[in-house]
Amino acid sequence: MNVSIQPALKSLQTAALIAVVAVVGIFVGYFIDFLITDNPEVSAPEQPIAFSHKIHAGDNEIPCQYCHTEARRSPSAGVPSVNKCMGCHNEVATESPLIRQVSEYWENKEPIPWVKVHDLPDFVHFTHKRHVQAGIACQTCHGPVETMDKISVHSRNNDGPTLLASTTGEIMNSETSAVAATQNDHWEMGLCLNCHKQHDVVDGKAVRVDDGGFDNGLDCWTCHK
Amino acid sequence: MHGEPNQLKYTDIHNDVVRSIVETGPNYYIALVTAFALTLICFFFPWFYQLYYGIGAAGMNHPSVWGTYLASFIFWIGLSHSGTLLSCVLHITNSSWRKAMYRSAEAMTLFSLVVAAIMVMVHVGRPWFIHWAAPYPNQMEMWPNFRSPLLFDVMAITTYLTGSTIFIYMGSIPDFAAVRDRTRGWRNTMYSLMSLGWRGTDTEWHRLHWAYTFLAVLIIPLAVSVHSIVSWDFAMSIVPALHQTIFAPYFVVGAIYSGTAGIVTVMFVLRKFMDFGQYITELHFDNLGKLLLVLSLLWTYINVVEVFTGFYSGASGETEALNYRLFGFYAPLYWEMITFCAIAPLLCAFKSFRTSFVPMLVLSIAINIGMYTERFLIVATSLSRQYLPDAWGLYVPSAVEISILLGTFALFTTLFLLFVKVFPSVSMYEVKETMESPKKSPPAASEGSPA
Amino acid sequence: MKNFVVGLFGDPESALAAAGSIQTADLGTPELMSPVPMEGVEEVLGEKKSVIKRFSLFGAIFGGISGFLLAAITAVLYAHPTGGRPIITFPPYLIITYELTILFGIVFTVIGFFVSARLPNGLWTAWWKQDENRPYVPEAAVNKFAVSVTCTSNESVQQAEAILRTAGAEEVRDVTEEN
Amino acid sequence: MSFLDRITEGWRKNRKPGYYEDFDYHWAMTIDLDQCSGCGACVTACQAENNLPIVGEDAFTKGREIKWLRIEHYWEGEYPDVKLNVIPMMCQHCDSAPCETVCPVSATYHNQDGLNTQIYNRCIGTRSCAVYCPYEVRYFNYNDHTWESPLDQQLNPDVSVREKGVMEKCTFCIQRIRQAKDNAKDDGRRRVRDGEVQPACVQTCPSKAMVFGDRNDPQSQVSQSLNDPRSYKVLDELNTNSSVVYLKKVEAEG
Repeated sequence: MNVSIQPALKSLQTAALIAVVAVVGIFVGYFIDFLITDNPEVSAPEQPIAFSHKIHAGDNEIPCQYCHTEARRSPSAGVPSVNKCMGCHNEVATESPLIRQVSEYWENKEPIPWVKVHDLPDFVHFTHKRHVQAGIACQTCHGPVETMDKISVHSRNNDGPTLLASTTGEIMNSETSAVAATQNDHWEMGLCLNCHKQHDVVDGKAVRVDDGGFDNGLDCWTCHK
Repeated sequence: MHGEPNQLKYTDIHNDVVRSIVETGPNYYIALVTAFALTLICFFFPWFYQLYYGIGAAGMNHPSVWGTYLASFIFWIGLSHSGTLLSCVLHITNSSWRKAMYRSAEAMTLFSLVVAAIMVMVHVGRPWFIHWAAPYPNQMEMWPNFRSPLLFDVMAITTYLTGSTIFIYMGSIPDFAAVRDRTRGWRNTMYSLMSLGWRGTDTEWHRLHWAYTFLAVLIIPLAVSVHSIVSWDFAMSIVPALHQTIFAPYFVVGAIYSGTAGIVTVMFVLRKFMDFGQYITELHFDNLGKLLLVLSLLWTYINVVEVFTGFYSGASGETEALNYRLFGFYAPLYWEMITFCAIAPLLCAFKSFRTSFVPMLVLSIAINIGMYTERFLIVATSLSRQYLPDAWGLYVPSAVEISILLGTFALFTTLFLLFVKVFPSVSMYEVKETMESPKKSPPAASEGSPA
Repeated sequence: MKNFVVGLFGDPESALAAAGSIQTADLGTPELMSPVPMEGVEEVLGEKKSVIKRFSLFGAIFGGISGFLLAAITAVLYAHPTGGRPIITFPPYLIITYELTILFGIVFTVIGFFVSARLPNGLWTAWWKQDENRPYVPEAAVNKFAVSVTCTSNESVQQAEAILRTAGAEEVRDVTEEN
Repeated sequence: MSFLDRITEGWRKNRKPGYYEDFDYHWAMTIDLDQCSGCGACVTACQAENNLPIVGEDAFTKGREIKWLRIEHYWEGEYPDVKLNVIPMMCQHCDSAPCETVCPVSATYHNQDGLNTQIYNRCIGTRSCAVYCPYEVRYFNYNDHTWESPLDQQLNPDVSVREKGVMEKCTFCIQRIRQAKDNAKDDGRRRVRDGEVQPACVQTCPSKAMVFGDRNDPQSQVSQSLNDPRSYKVLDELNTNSSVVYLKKVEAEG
């Protein structure tokens, strides 16, 4: 007579198989979600007017801050007024149906109800001013906006579990227009923290350092409120 | 004496224990369903309501931010103490009377700990983030604060839960093997897995003995540290009447005390409803009674010391806290505690009291009521009277809290009822050990060694 | 070919005596199976040593070191000064050290137990001794004391059976045949 | 620097207690009880600035009101010969804060400016910090609070609205400190000027009983106020090293 536990295991084969497959499936799914799929949770809301950043910032190379003028002097980057749109579109492409919509708003003296795409939770304090003045390219956090017809953001529940913070921490200089490193990053604490750890402010500019310290905005209250 | 163990045969034990597992009467199902229903109604539904509404469902308020949830937590941790701890001490000191009762005592430890861990979840404001108190790498690069007494608790309770689980499981492997051969169907599968293919060879016994002894040696200091650490949750604060050096021994003694009383209760129930009268005898109640007496005297001593040092220090905060505890709003509870935990156990001085079952049951329940009161008073009286008189307050538990408190007992009972049908609730092999080993049967007994 | 000759005894003394004579008869070290730990096995079959204590010691040391390092390193990784205390503070970290010492001591003791007792039975055989059958008699879990002899030839089977019977075995079985 | 040196350096740094003292600011406050009339304007200002909820009648009677700054009332003597002593009590921002060590998740800690800070959304609600605090100035959100329209429009965007189950307390209006530092950076200054940052309570106090500033700067108003012979700290015997200093009320003998 044999007392090996294998017969018992065998009789549980189906159950064990289901359990193993389920566990493995969960893990594999989790990793696929992170590693293989490009944008796990893309948030790209419909805008009242199909505005294309690709045409404006990409093809016609209009600088970001031409429209988002507040970015360099206030916490919020700001959405341009209809006035700003009409400044060009009085002359440019006036016959396009989309521009007609803009001029409709202009004539009715109504603001365009743009939908905010890049949003942060209530407990986060972020100021554009400091980051723009330190010479950090918009694409560092916002991704290659100049290639997007429709703005999308990879968002994830901020309190949810995350296996890896895939931040590279490379700041893009304003000169380089390479594809941003944050293509697959989520706007989570790790993203901010990694960059803050690896950079120091020298003469008002963000400079990469190897040995980050407590004094460079690693204090929780730098970003929390 | 009631039921001479020496007259029993190995097979009798075997049959009795297997019967306790396999044969299930309707009473058991009624008890299980009742306990489970009570768990749902009294524990989980109020808890879900509290999760939805916030901790405000409980009666806590501004100065008294801790309440019965924490008192229950300490109570259940305390109750967990004597099981494994007592079992380890008695194992190391080779006390044979331990053997009939230690399995259920250890189960008590395990389930009390489980309930205590759940009480932590009930206690905190945002239990959905409780995992932040565990050290694991995360994208926030945030780790728990290892300087916090509460984190000592997390580590200690995790260790204790792991240790107790392993300890009870290890001691049960030979019994699982013994039950395995007598069962069929899904039970056989389960016991085959749980017994891990135990055969009872001399090598296996030898290894089990050593591993078990090492575990016992490791768990004794662990158990002492666990309740010391629970006491430090309080003693590390600077709240008057909590910031005391004596708190660690006080809590440890209190824990063993209430745990021993808990064992008496469980023993009584097992004896009554599982027909283990032959194994759980007056001897056990006698010994547990002696232990209760000693512990009650120790506990009383520490209480006297606490009151005396507080009184003698003359510090205004201490005096005020002491006065409030002895004569304030909660004073009736204090004197109830003294009656139940310091005076009533003196009855254990009489052997006739110790060896009668029902009075011991009543006493054990009274002691645990008293010990719960002690934990409640530690939380309630100290927090409602702190340094600044303007921030004094009063704390009265709400209906949700009382319901959850009752529900924890139902939860514990449910778990225990499930346990008795899965684990052999009396350790077969150790009871067999206490009996005289079979002698050579007369016909076969011709020569001891071959020629 | 491997055969297990198992003798069942009603009492531990005769089982031990039988085991002793098996060993003196050069039939290899027999295996005893019993419902309770038997006393005096080591006097008959020689002293037993286990590796469990080494596992425990290693686990405790490993746990202690990792406990302190866990607390100290994670505190340094993201420094949050609290209560005017140093980032690497000894008294609290020693408590963490203590707890993890015990935790890993316990875990490694269990691993040591499994390794040295070669449990779970079945997994071990599958790993490194495919052909090994371990003899087992269900009665040995209840009230019988069994002596199992590993025999490689028919001669030794007969010899073992003879010894077991003379020692007073109530029953002698050839376990492999049953299987 | 060799590897070994870096290790020793790091070790020393992490073994030096309270190394936050090396940093730029060490915010402190003095409250002159001689000038305090107990009017409660500071309480209201705090409520408005920091999005404190109005807990409602039910919660209030249960003793769950949330006031980061409260006026404590102590009555002396028997009627009709009574005297009222008041003392505004808020988070004392202790340098050796008992509440900080006990938090298992580091939701409260000491920051580089000598402030005792609380990260609301890290809090798991063990409430142990409130027990450890001898000043009883930590307040717990027993349930979610709502602001009826149009009151929700007056919420301060720089301060988050706390959800149920988290602890909160006075922050010395850290959002204003942050703003002041930001402005200083814009001006190319290294430091915030004295008096440039004022918590809401200080700003509101009609009798100017409260002074707020940087203790590291010996010229600042608060540093000079700290040297006042009337200065004392509440529960100083507990060695909390608090950053709020009270100036004793001077009374005529008899």
